[in-house]
Amino acid sequence: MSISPYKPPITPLIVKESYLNMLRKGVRPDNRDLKTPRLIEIKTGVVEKAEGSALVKLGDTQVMAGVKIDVGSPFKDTPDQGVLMVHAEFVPLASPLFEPGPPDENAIELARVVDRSLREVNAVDLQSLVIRRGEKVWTVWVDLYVLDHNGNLYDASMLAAMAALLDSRLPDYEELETGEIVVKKGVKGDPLKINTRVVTVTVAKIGDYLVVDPSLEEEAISDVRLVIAFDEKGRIVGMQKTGAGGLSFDEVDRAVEVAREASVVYFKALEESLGRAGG
Amino acid sequence: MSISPYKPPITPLIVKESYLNMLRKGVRPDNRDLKTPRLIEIKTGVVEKAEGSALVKLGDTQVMAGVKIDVGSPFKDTPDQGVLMVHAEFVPLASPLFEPGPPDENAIELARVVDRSLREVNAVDLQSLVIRRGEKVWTVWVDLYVLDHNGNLYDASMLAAMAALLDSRLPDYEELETGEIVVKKGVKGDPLKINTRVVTVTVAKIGDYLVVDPSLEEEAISDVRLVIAFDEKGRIVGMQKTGAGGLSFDEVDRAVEVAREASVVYFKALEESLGRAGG
Amino acid sequence: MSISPYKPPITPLIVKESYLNMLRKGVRPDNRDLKTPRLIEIKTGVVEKAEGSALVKLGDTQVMAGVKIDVGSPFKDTPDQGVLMVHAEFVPLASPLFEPGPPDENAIELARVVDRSLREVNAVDLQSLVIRRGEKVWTVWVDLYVLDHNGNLYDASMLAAMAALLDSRLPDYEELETGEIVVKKGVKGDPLKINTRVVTVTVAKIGDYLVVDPSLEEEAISDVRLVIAFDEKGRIVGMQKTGAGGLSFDEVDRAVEVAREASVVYFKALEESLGRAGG
Amino acid sequence: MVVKRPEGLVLVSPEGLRHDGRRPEDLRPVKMEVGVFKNADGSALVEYGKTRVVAAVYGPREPLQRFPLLPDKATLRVRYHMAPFSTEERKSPAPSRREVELSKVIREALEPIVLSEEYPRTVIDIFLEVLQADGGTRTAAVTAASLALADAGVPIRALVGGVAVGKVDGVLVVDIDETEDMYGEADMPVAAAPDIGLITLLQLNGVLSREEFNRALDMALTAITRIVELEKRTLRSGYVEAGGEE
Amino acid sequence: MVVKRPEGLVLVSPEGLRHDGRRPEDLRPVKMEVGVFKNADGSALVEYGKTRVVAAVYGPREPLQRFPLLPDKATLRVRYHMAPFSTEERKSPAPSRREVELSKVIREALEPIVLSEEYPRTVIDIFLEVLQADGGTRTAAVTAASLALADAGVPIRALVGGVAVGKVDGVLVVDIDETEDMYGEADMPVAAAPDIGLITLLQLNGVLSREEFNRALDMALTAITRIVELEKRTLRSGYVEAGGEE
Amino acid sequence: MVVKRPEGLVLVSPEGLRHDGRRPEDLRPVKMEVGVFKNADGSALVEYGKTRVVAAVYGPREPLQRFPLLPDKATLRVRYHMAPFSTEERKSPAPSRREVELSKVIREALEPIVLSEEYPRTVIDIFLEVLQADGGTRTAAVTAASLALADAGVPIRALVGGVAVGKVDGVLVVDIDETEDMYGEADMPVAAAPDIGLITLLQLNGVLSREEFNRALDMALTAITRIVELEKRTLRSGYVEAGGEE
Repeated sequence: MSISPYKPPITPLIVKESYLNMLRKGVRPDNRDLKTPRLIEIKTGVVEKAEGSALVKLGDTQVMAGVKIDVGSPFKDTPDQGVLMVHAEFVPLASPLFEPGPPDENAIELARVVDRSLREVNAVDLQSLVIRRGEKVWTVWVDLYVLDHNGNLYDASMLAAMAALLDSRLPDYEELETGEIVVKKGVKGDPLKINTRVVTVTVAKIGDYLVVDPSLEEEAISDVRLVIAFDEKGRIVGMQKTGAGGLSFDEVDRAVEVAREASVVYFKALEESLGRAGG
Repeated sequence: MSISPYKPPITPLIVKESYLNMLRKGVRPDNRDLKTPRLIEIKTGVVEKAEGSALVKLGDTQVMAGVKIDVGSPFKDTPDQGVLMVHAEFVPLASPLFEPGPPDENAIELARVVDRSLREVNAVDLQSLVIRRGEKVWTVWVDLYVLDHNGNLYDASMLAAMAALLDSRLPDYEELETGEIVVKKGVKGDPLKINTRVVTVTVAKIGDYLVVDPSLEEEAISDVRLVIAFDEKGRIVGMQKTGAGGLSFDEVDRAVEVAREASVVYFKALEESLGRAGG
Repeated sequence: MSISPYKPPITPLIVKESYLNMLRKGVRPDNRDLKTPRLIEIKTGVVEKAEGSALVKLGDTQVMAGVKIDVGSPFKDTPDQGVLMVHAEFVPLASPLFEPGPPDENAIELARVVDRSLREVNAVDLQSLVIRRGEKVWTVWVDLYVLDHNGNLYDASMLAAMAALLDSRLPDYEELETGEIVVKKGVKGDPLKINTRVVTVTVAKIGDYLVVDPSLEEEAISDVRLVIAFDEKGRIVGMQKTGAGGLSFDEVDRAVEVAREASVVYFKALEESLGRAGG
Repeated sequence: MVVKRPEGLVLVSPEGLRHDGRRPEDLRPVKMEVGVFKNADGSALVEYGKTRVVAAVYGPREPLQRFPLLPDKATLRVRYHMAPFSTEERKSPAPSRREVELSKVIREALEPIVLSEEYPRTVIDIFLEVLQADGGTRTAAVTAASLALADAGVPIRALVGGVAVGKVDGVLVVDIDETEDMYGEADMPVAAAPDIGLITLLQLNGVLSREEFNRALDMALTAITRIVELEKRTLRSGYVEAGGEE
Repeated sequence: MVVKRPEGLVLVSPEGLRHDGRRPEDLRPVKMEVGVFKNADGSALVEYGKTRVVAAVYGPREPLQRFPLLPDKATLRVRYHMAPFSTEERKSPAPSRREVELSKVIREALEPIVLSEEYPRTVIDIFLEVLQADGGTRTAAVTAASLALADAGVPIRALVGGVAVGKVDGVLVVDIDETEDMYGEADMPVAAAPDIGLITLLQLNGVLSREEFNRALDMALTAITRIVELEKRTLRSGYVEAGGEE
Repeated sequence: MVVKRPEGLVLVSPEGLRHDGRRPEDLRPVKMEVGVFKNADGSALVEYGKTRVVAAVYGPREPLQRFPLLPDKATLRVRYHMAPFSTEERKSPAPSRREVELSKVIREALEPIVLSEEYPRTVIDIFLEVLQADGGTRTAAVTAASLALADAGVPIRALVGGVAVGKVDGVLVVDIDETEDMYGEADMPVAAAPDIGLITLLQLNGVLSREEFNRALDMALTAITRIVELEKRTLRSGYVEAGGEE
């Protein structure tokens, strides 16, 4: 059951008014214009025990992603593909409003949007994850761990997932005569095959304005956000309206436009993080 | 832990008194006499994707039953029998008093009473459900879905279960050389083998009166009901006292008597629904 | 999440004061000195259907332990060992403060301390539980059932676990040609192989005093307890500080000393219970 | 469900004796004891043969965790629960669907006899633990609850007792054990308060003709009358053992 | 994810017809009915082809169990749930992650149209049950919720309706069914209130170019306009069936 | 439990050095940092070698969901939790029995040092996340909690620190890592507040003689004294790295 949230961080009307006054002049409290994401910092290899990992800071928002790769069984209807699982935890560490417990609808929605955006373009080459057709495949777990929630968990989580996947190496293994697959602990094998990179760009509607990469304060006075996933060619590979409001056709169109521009910034940050890791 | 219910739909004492006055004259608010069930409407084949289904209206009470049949493993101590599972959901749609969540004690009790009434007479011929002895059998899931609760869920649910089972066809399948059983989606095979039909008749005690097929209002002023299952030969094949009251030996005896009479009405309604389905 | 307990059975300060006055004279309300456990009663074979069982009374505290032994699979990293599982239930029968539900942190902590104390010395000879290496082993379930909580569940539970294990016999079984293991119901085979006996001794700190085997009232005015496990040779084979307080190095040292003395009393009670069972 | 009977198992001998030597109308050896726990306000142990159940009653009291109480009477809370080691195969301690149903059925067997009107806005907790299960656990549990309620001083209309009647190889038999339940044709658990002529629990799993049903119910009520007599003796002396023969 | 298409399955024929004979812009046969349940304050049945969803609305009311209510408006509670027998393989009745997400997405599709400011400190419950799933269940659920809200007399800004547009073998098609969803390239569920020009649900699973996306959204809004017209007719006459052709 | 040691693994060399080159009394390289998160009232990162734990403190505050608060002091709520990617095999995010126990043990290690009497009817939340586990996670967590409490300005009696002493191939060694824990004979986690001479966490898994136990406890207290010194430096400068050698 989904329930209208009780305690959205409430911002008095007057704050919203003064905020809209700023937007009218084309700036935001943190001096950004409406189309520019916050400062992006991507660090990979932050969990040596994981097959891949990344810590992303998007402004003050921090999300860690860890990739674990285990031997598993394929799904019955896709015997020639590995398995990709995306899971998100909003641990109570990250916000005064998060509580311990199983993932709530927000965490589930986030994980499923990231999952679909990766899956629809086969970003992780699932065909390359077959060990023995129909029997043994690699299962790739992407765990998103929100450490500090200061707005726009979508874009930060997608960046973290993507960077961690790009950082990942399959485990090395041996096949016993019995057919059993024995993973060699701590020995890393080939890089995980990534077919294309994907980012999401979140656009929040505040009053009549559309702002990219909303901060926590901006999310508080916005009642609808559009999360748009792009691949490297600029194609739309996923979308999710989230929040209790609505959008006009025209607003959707404008949101896609500004989001596509911002996606370039995210792709560039991803690319730079790889450079550093390789260096 | 079972807890005295907090909010039984409370009927003021005066309502009960005036109701008892009616009973004294042998009639009920909906013009029935004490021994007659409400109008029965049975429609089968209402869920094309299920192996069998039925929608039962008993007065304003609506219960849907769906039968799904999958390949499964037999229980260890009955390698030569298929598996029958009965499950009931009181979805919140059906009553202002139902809440989302796993089945509560009322839903569990209902499912178990229906299950035992079917099981004790081997109504579904479990021996006919063996695909490969000790290894592969058909598992028959009967899911009872209460859509509108206006009293006497027992009789309506049992009718729905029975009608859905009578409507059911085993899936067609192929056995691969590897021994795997592949179900052919959408292709229906033989009818499910039913050994005997079963109905339950619920008798509620109100004051000193026994009434058959109680409505929601009648359940509210009754504190004990006796649910009695019969097979087509009129044998008693199950019984459950439910509710916080008690019965004398004599009351039990009279309840069995009126229930047996009413069971004929239910069997007739079942028979007629089959005629229609076949026509 | 662990939460400071809301309703410890609160003892007014004045009770604590008068209690400390007694301790100063070296006696306790039940006439024990500080180092002596309460009366111990151990009865084995109390559940004929279990592979082993015991009921322990330690003063008014009653704990039952039942041992069930089933055929199972070994853990992957220990193919040549059986499996030992310890589980504790604080059923609501046992205390006005226990509530129905899955084991809380206290029950889990108790089970895990008992488990580790047994495991670390291989008290149950796990190597002797292999039926077919890497495939079939005996799984030994020790279920601790607290029936009446009047203080010091640790020592009573450990005694019950140990006595029940000493009372246990492996089931007799047959190996079919198919390799399947069929347990012969009701037929008991060899005694479970026990390498060494273990007891725990709980020492509570009240004011500056250390008392052995605290009663419920003593636990209420103590904020820290040290549970120390010993094997028959007097070696320390486990330890757990429990409760919200702290201890000095010197207090730990004294606690170990008095505990070791009391362990002899527990071992003697265990030995006597065996004599009786054999008689 | 038809479970294949082990070879050589005879449930009713040509002489009319049951697999454990009892006659059809015999109870198993019965043991009852009250005051078996210190913490509980009332407690009892009941054995029907190898079936062993303990009961504890707390209350009338305020519940530990606030929840909506009834304004006109005490709220009964009943938990029927089986110890993991009570059954042939280890039972998971999480409540099964069967335990959920039986907790309700037992609560509803006790509601008619507890004078709950005397304690509005309170809770009476009745906790039942099956320590060993060999058939008839729910009826032994009702008997144990009856004793524990009386032991706790909770005002009741009458004592209640329970027994299961079965049909085994065509013969109606009293107080069936697990073997008779498993391989028999019908199992009918009954609880009643004979002093006020009230049947408070009645279930039937299996097939009976109208005549068999009436006869079975009659046998149950006779046995329950004897059980309630034993309850009374137990409440006087604290402890009773009986061979079970009538 | 790529699921291998069964041999012989043609999703779009050379003539531009879909596997069930529809043209790209055709809806499946639509059926709508209100007042289908007695207990609920408002209720509706909606069918898009074999997809069948029922909705019930309770409220504005006090919730059964106390929980913190909003001081300035009604709290919406929405549950999207699938019957175990609604899918190819039996679905466990416990809510799946998918159901949790869709309950939220549907709630957020309804929040903009319900005048919840009029009922502070109350709850409006909207329960959606998928009785048969053949693609487009969430959008049919939005349509059913819209009807049930109106049937319950809950004040709303405008009726809302939903439909999924897909891309199948390179062709954009309206109201995709399960087969088209499974073997197609994109699935875009949309809900909107055409009378106030508001898109209230928008998801995309799959790959679309910028131009395709705009075209798909356009097709969705056209279809939704028709669906909302059918809703209006249903609210007048209680029941409507339509071929779905435009 | 005896897990077979991989061939060639030498835990203590003839020269008395450990498998990673440390001497028995050496800590692993230690890293501490405070103020690592913006939202939390206090936060810290602690690394013991590859073991990496973050802590956040919220409070004293009112809890989000009402629950019975203590009238005479603050309620401590402590959650020790492992990230799914922190371990060799992916850990399910649902709290394990181990995590339940450790949350309690860590809470009870902090209760004696927090001046909770100063904030009755409030909650102090301490959330601990293990980001990488290589032995000693609970003791690193106590250290991180101590730093985060101080960083949050929660009044405390004294700083507390933790370390695990182990017995490996017969030798007592400080700050054991996962390998030493797995193939060693004993693991004894200890937490203490050296400034007030109080041991607040003490567990032992394994076998020790009386003399070994006292020596091990002594080694732990010496190491903890050094750890608490590093905590103090960290609180002054925000960040500290240390080789771990004494």
